[in-house]
Amino acid sequence: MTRSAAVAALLAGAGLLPAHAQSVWAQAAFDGKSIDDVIKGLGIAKPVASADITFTAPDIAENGAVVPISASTALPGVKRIAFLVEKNPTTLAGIFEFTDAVETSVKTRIKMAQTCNVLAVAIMGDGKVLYAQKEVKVTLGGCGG
Amino acid sequence: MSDPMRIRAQTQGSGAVVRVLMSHEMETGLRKDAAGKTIPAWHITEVSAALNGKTVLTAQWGTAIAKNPFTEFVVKGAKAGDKISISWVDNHGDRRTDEATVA
Amino acid sequence: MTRHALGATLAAAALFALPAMTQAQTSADGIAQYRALLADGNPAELWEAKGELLWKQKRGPKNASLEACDLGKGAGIVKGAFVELPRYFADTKRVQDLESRLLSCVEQVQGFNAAEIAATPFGRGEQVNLEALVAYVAAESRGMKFNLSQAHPEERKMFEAGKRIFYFRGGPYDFSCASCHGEAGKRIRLQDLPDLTKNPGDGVGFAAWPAYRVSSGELWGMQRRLNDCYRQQRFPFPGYASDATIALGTFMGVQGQGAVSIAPSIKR
Amino acid sequence: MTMKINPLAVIAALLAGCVTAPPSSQELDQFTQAIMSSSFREQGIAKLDRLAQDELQQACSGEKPPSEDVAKRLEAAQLATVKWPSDGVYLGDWREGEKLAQNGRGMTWTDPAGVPSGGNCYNCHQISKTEISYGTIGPSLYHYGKLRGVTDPAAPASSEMVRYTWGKLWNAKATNACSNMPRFGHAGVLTPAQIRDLMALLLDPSSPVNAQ
Repeated sequence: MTRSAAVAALLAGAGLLPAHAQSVWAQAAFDGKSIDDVIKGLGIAKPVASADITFTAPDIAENGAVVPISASTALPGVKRIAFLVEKNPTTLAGIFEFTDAVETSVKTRIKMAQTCNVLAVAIMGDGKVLYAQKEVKVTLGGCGG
Repeated sequence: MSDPMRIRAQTQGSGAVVRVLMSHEMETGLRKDAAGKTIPAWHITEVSAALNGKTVLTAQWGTAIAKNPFTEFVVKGAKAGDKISISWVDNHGDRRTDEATVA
Repeated sequence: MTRHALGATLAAAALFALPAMTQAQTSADGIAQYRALLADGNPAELWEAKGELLWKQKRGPKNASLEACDLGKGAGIVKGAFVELPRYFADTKRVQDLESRLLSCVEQVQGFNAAEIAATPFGRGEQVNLEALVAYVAAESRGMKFNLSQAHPEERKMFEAGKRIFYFRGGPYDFSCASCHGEAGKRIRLQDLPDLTKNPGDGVGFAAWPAYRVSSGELWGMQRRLNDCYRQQRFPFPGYASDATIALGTFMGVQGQGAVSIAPSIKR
Repeated sequence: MTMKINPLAVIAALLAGCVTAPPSSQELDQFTQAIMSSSFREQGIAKLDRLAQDELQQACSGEKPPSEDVAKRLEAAQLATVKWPSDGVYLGDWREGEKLAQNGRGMTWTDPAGVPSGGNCYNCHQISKTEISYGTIGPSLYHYGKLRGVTDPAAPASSEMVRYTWGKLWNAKATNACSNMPRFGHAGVLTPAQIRDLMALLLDPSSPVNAQ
């Protein structure tokens, strides 16, 4: 299925490696220790709750090390979706940037330090910022030893 | 050297669902080893996906993306035989690119 | 997101909207929903792929591939081997589980030092490669039913020893394997405990390991699973591929006869 | 299905060494013991003496529990080991007790020597209402004191239940020979002070076990 190493060199030559393809690394946002910090770091407007953003996360995470989440929207103007974890040591988990060639929909898995809200923040081309959130309970599992 | 990714790209409707598993520690920089020394952060920072060589999706990741990351997305208009390639780079500057054919 | 997966997610969400559920039901369903969300995309696949490459690759002092390794169904035959292990091997005159058999193979075929690998801590050196091989061999029997032989007297002896070891209580906590795995429907914290004194069902217990552990982000074979059980039992350290662990594998495998293997699975 | 076996033929075969008789139960016990001693090694604080069973562990290591008579005798012997608090103080601080109940650490080969053990309680029991991650190997202990009518643990009316609970925590085998519960006091897993804190968690009317 996966052809690998040889392709890497080819693609590197074609300038397709991430460093060339992506907007500037959002250091300030990734350093943020609160939702406000991240909003400031990304230089975006205050997010408004929206039913147009579909956000899926489990009610309970059997282990905070891996929490499966997904976000999608049918709104045409959404360019980026950022995932924020309210009570993690650093709030921003990741930002996905969509072109017109993909659906505005992504699944990923995050780490959570404790029970808290997780937010999917959708940033639109016209500067509007929408979000959906859900509380995920992180439980202690196993024998605890 | 890093291990290869597992990429599955399957046609569905008018596009293709792409599922990617990457082999990476995604160390937070907050954990301590047995000797009490902080294990430095080591994580993928940027990811990009391309369809037949043209970038379709990019991402920036922090330390809170889970170890051995899994990501899924849908490429519009992708057909069987098309090439999907995924690249990542981490904060050590290590890079990896793997490719799969849409089935 | 696939339509199918989205449908399942919405169904799960609807389930949760129901009021007046007891707390226990709610948390059990919550965990089930979490596991369903994880099912698609098991990082164990990364180990399976690596294991397949390792199996076919010429390695070790003898620069040989493991395609000359006999896992019980003939040299190089991987498919179906996992669900018949542990079994008796005439060449080593021992009952062996997957890990101990792989140790014999990397020593005999490739010239590695098996004792040295057995003494290497999990997740280091050649142990990392063994974990990948274990994932690959198990994956080649995914969907097949456990079918352990009890034809050889040594196999029956190991089953009897395994049963005795399963019920052996010791250590400061008085625990045996049966303390946690002797009754159906019990759990530790929120984790269900399979009843290993009988066939606990398809893809449960013995039929779910090796597995990708979400908690550590590592692939655990049965040897590592048993090792950590004994650690939590507050016992001394069972040697890697030691006879006690193989006897337990024989006991659990024979009890689980007919169960469909889903290994490598994904576990908390 | 029955098979007709000619006893003389069997003996002849045995004498000729052609057929190996299946090992006896005693031989299998010895075989198991040999396997155990060759398979385990000490690691960290987990020494090999942990495999040396006491009378109770040995009696409770069968597929079936021991007979009622044996169980009764074992329980009496275990009861005799219970050390009651010398100062008559049975209850400590339920807040510390809750922390202990949550803590599943201690005494494994990865634990350093001298670190106090946790109580492991939530691994097997429901206790307070707020902790949803609890095990079910043991019975629910939610409302433990309340359900048993303990409104004032210091009152004489409570003394029987207080003593019973202390005994259960110190040596669970005193009331149920082959109980799955560790003998926390007897085996030195928990100190008397820690057991007092767990007592408070279970019996103090203001603890979350009884108050919520």
